Amino acid sequence: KPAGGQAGGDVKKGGTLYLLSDSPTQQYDPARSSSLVVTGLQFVHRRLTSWKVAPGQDTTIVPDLATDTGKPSDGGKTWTFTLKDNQKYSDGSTIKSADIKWGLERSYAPAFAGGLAYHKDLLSPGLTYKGPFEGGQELSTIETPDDKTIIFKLARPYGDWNWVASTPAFAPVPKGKGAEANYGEHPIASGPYQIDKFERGKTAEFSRNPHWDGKTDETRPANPDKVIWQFSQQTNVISKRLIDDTGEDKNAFGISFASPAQLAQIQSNQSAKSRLVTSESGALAYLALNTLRGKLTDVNVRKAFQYAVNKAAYQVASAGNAQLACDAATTLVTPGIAGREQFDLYPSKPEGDPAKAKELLAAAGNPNGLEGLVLVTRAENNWPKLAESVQSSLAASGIKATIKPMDEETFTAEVQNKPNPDYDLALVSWQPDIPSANANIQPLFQSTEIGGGGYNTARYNNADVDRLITEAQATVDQKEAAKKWAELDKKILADSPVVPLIYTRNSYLHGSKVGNVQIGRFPAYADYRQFGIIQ
Amino acid sequence: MTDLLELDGVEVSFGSVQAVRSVSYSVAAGEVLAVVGESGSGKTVTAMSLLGLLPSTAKVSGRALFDGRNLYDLPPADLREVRGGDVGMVFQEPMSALNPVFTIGDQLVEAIRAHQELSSADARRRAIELLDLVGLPEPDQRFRSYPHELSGGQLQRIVIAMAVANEPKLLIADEPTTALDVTVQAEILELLRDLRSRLRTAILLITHDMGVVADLADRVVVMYDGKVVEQGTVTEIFAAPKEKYTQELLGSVISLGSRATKGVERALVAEVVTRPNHLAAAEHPAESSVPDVPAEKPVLSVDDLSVVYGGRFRAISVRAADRVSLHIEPGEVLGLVGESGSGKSTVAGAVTGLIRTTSGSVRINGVDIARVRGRAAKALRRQIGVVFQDPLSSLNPRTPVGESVAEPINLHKALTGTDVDKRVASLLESVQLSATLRTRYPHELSGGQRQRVCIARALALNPDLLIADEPTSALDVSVQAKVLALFRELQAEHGFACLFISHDLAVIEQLAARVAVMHRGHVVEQGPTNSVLAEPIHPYTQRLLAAAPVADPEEQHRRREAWRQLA
Amino acid sequence: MSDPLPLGGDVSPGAARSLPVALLRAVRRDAWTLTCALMAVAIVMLAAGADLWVAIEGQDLDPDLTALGPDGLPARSLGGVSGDHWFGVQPLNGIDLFAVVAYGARVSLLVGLGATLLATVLGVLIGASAGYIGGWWDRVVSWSSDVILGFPSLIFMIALGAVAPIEFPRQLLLIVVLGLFGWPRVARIVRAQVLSLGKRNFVSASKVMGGGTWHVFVKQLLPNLWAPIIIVSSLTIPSMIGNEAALSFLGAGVLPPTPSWGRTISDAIDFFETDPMYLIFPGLMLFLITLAFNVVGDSIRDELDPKSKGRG
Amino acid sequence: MRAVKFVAGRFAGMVLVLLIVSFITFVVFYVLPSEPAQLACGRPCSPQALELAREFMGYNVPWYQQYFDFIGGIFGGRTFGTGQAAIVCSAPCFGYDFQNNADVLDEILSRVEVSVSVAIGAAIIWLITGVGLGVVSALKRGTPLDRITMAVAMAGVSMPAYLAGMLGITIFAFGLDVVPKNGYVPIGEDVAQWAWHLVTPWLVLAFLHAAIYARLTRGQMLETLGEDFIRTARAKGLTERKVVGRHALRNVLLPVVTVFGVDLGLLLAGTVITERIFSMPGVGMLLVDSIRSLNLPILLGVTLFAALAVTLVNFLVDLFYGVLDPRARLT
Ligand SMILES: Nc1ncnc2c1ncn2[C@@H]1O[C@H](COP(=O)(O)OP(=O)(O)OP(=O)(O)O)[C@@H](O)[C@H]1O
Ligand SMILES: Nc1ncnc2c1ncn2[C@@H]1O[C@H](COP(=O)(O)OP(=O)(O)OP(=O)(O)O)[C@@H](O)[C@H]1O
Ligand SMILES: [Mg+2]
Ligand SMILES: [Mg+2]
Repeated sequence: KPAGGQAGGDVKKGGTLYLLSDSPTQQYDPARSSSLVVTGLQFVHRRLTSWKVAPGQDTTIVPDLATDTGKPSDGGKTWTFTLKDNQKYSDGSTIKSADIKWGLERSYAPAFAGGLAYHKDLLSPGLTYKGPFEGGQELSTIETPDDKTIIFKLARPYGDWNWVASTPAFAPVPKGKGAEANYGEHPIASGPYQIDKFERGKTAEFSRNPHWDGKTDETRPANPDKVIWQFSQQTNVISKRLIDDTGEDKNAFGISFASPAQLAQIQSNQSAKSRLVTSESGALAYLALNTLRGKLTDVNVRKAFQYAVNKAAYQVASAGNAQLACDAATTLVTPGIAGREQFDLYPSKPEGDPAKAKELLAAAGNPNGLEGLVLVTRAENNWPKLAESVQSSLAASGIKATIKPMDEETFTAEVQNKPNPDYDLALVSWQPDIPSANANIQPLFQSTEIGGGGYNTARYNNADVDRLITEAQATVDQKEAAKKWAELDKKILADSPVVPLIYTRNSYLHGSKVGNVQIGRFPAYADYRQFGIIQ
Repeated sequence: MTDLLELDGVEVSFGSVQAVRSVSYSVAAGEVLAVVGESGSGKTVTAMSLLGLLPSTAKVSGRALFDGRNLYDLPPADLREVRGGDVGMVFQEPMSALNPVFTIGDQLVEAIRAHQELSSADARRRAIELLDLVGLPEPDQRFRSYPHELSGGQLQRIVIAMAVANEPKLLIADEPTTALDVTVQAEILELLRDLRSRLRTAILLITHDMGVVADLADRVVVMYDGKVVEQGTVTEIFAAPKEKYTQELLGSVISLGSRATKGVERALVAEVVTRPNHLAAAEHPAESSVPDVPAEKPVLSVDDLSVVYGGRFRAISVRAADRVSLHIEPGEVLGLVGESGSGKSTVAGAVTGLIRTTSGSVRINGVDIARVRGRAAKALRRQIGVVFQDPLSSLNPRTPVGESVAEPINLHKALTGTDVDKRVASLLESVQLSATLRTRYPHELSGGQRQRVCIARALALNPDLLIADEPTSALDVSVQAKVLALFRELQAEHGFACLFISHDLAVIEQLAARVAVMHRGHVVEQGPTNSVLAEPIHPYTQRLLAAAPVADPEEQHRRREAWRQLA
Repeated sequence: MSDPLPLGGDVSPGAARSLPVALLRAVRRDAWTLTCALMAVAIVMLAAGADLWVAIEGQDLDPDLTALGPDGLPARSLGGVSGDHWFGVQPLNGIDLFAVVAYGARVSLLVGLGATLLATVLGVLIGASAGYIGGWWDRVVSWSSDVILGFPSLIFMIALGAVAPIEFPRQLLLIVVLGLFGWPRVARIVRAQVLSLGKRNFVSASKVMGGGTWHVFVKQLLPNLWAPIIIVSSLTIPSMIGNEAALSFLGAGVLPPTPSWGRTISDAIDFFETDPMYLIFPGLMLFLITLAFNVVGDSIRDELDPKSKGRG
Repeated sequence: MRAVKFVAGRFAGMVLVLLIVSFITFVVFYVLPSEPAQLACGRPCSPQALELAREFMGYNVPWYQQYFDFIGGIFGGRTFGTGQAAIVCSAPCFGYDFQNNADVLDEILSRVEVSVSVAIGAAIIWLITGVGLGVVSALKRGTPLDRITMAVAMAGVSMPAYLAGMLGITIFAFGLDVVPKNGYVPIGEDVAQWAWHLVTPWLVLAFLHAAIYARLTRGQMLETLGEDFIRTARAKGLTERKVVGRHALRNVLLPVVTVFGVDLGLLLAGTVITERIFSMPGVGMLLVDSIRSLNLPILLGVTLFAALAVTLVNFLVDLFYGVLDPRARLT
């Protein structure tokens, strides 16, 4: 039972939790973090709103520091939040609404850029505001009439603002603090833990925040007494340690996803298999078709790709079998997002339908198939192998592509930054930052997101779609908005700018004494908040 | 008298080459046995077989009894005891015999401590004492020198010091004085004699210098073509050689003219004069070189040449040549003689442009050798032939000697194809080498054979100027005579000029028109050969002449007594 | 002239005078060397005739999910080794491993040998000239080799991978890049040897005869440099093959899905506990070719050395 | 005097090398189609945000200007941004790592100990075993011992570092469970633990590198044993051990020392894979992390450090040549 599973036994308060990470550090400066509500940042920082996540259920928004999930007014242009009483920082001082504002202001300072920035353009269009550190200017679109209330005046109506309020920048930073660049290594904690020790490349150690009050914080059971990060670990060694499951590794959780090779190994080890937790679904893996290039400008040619790709081979290449990889994808909005509709515009077997693809290509004037396409992919992890599987299935339909693997950064530069990139196909995946269809669709298909750092890899440019996106974004009513997004989903796929492949499942391995490892429908990450040590 | 060493039917072969055939001779304690003979006749190979030092390609049979034990069957540990302990060995080519990366002091100390339980300080003291004993100047400082910083003669003395370090019962000395000038040679012979009388050390002396044989040996073994052809006491051999080869050998001996040999007497009543074209320094030791005599159209002119070897950290710097001026006219042979370590090779090196001069200039046919570049340099090089003092190291170990001889020909494209082969063959033959040796590598030849290869190479292009540093030091007198004849013949034919460095005054007398004498970096005397050798002015020259041994045991005995008086 | 010395006769065949001759003799002399040489030939044949062998096996480079078990590993034991799949199949896509190894040999040998050759030739020329000429040239060489050694070649490769047009022959690119980054090591060794050799008399002798730099290098120095050159270059081959894989990961190498040993091996390492055959076949090939070249290299060195004739 | 001049010359050369290396790195970096400010842009990233980030990090000026700023920073220090949140990097400023908020120099210096610990220990092991095996196989040429030694050495060179590391950790740390699984203990804290944690990385690195030493030693040894001075040494009655171990070995070391210089120089600058597998936060790991995120300041810093290590070690090696072989003494 891989889906959203719950493993382990009786979790009690206390104990030490080890987090094994392959990256050299973890960002604890809220302004610079892109950590979702459920992962690393939550140990130390709270935010205005939070998510309720549970296996088998859609994720919902719940209050965190605020008493509710925000009151929209002015057709979704103004949002008001009120803070709960008696919430304190690790230094004992009280959390005030001005601190939330300060935290957000800080995020505009160039020195602290780099985190999730969904709020930025809405609060300061064109980023004219440059932060509080030069001349002490305040951000006029945020008002704090008293210590409890905070009012946001948005540039345009935005129905998902309550979700945006759960991004890291909405964590409080005591007003006036945090001017130093390395604030993230010794932040003032609002969450259940404070940072005792922080060594980049090695370790970070957290202990309980004595001033944190569990009663004001429903989403965080905060079970372990201590949390210790171990940075810069080789992923294969992490997985070996977890499979081995001895000593303190019993208390450890590996924060990176298990690779196909590791999955194969875990499958053959009963103990490890029982400690593998796999999400129900996850990031949408897709093949982007550069709609501005050559024959791909023709929608009928693009449609052939929907049948050409062998999603079954992709599943095997990505995780060894369809079960661990997740179902073949047919929609843009990923499972677990409220209001999602399941549909399939191009029905075929997961293995694809090369005959049909050839037929479509021929109909579009390409009886000999396509040649000389460039398929870009990241060189990391098993992306090249995945690309190979796509390439060979395309070849079966007479579409000849050359794989060009690129290093992460050059890939980003090619696909996201260049005005005239040199690729026809790109193999990418997308995990939305908030459980709203908005985050599934807008970043990938709005024409404003082409180049200049945006994620519109298919370079899809449809004025109609752009308009509908703005409309849907402005819709405050969640149900209604969801419907609009579902329509957009179909409308975009009808143009076939991308081929959805799978909703990539994530699998995590943990030590035998780590309990409550669970993954909700969204996000496809383990919910760190629930972790506890089995005693 | 019981025999200390007894060889019985020794045979050595390298593949199909039978180097030594059934050799038998013996040496008694306190006896000096001289082994003489044709170059390449197996003298060295026989000697080396005794201590098991031949390369693994060699097959040795027969018996060599030393103190009653067969050296060929000794277990390794015992053999080690014998090596350097009971038997000391002086190698033929001292310049390659020392490890280039250790100081001579280290190597000497090591030899001492291999067989004597001495503290390192005591061993060092003993080593310095030995260096002093073999007449190395400034032994304290020389102790720290590396082999490449010493002259050929100095190295030879180090090797001798090493061989006698543990006062062996038997000393095998393979051409121990080839690189020494006669004054030093006399001292070394004195040392050997002392060793014999004091410790009853037996000496197996391999040499081609009949003067040395006459001076030191009790008995003589003559080898030819890998066989012993004759043996007897030294007086027997010198007075009545039986074998044809021995007669030929002794017949080839050249001696200083009788006028020159009067040196001893003259040296006892030194006076200083200057004659036309014959200059000599007034003081001894000299403080500056004598000026050059006037030249007409010199092939080589050396002006005010100084070479200073920069000292390493801490080490002294050596002024190896001090304002030396020389010249050579076309077709002229200038003999350069002098004390070992006096700077002869240094001057030769400077003339060839290999050693950077500190000051002064060297011109060949009017061209400054240090300045010339490119095509002109190549053209200039074509006119020069060089024979280095150490034949072994001047041949590429990876190249068969035939190719080495062909190198200058190919380099200057003087000939092509089979003509090259023919030329090489004729060159080899003219230095008395079989053309079949051309495919061999340098280490597969005897010392004299290698030296002849070098001569052949130097002559390959009929140079205008030949610079020859001790070119006949390793040759037995019969071969030497033939080579000298070749020299003269070629000179008559091509008229090449030659700077001929040698310590063999007889050879100089025969070959050179003029002589320059060096002592401690200075040219102390130069002039026409006749004049210099017959009427030497400078005290050192006089000593030199006095020290030259003659190939007649009786006569040499008399001269030795006179020399002792002088010392 | 009088009759030359009666002695003579040829010494047991002298040392080999050229590499091919040395190779021939080495192979004749010693069964072990012969085995290794044959092994090298066999692997080269494997590469050259990859199409043929794979056709004989009856496979190709296409994925085959039916060969895989439920966890993505080969369905049959021993990595799927069988009469159909001589080396078994790859996990996760079921491609025939023999085909991968055979075609991979092509890239790996071409790049490994080509880059080694380039690095060695450059290294020997540059190193020998630096040691022999000395002075400013030596310093320039030392500096540039320091620059290359200290240079973060990785980012250079990344840049290259990103800039190189996709049509550019990648094998050539790899050979050039690996060769250019590989010469300093060889050059330093050769330079050190030449520094010491250059002071020997036989080199001086050649100079005095009028031998130019090139002549001295070819005739005097080179024959004395073979030992280190052979050793360093035969050891460079595997690292070049490995580097090719590293570069491929950075996008500067051969483009996937073209197989190469380096890439197959690094893919396979992650499977070494679950599907060891995946690693063993290409890994063994790399080991064998390395061993073969080194053993043969050593024997050639021995044959070229006139002094170490007659083994034992 | 000559020595002073010599050292001064080499020092100038070293500075030149560093300048060239940094310059090339800069150029290459700008040839790269990358956007270094992208990471500081956040998600979603708008063109304005990107421009702001570029300006703050100093990437908004032409690359040569950036290079001069970089060089200037080494002597005069730099300040990024203005106002209260400005970042001051005092001289010598080798750049500032925005991704990790660290002074590049501090960042590197804090990791040098690890890399040096890994490198030196491994180097000593492989030098001793490599040369030792080389001598043995030279003396036992053609015997099974020679061949086995050779085969083991070949296994070492033909094995990817990553595989060797994984095998090492699998066998020693997981299988036998005798050594720690990973991590680094500073030598100042506990010497025994320091060594204990480093044993496996040392052995792994030594295994990978020893082959070339063994083979070079073997070849050179065979060559040297044919020299005349070896005969002299034997004639002195020295034990075979001394003849080989002293007289021959010393002449063999020249190429060995050369390779050692290259290897050690590179290793001091970090052993990427070993450091990662054994979680040793050394310079190599820093470099890889910075390459993965194209972190130019760190990249430049590490590059300069690597170049410095290489030039320094090679300089020492050059000096050492003179000691090993007096004929090769530098002039
Ligand atoms: N590279 C060097 N470094 C220091 N001193 C040196 C060097 N080469 C030679 N010498 C010294 O210079 C002096 C002259 O040496 P040179 O070789 O010219 O003597 P030589 O006259 O040829 O002697 P011999 O007849 O013994 O060969 C000697 O004292 C020698 O020790
Ligand atoms: N390693 C070898 N391989 C083959 N032949 C050799 C080898 N060493 C010596 N010879 C040959 O053996 C013969 C005897 O050499 P040896 O060195 O004993 O001569 P020698 O009497 O000492 O002559 P010289 O007076 O010239 O030194 C020579 O013809 C020589 O070419
Ligand atoms: Mg001899
Ligand atoms: Mg001399």
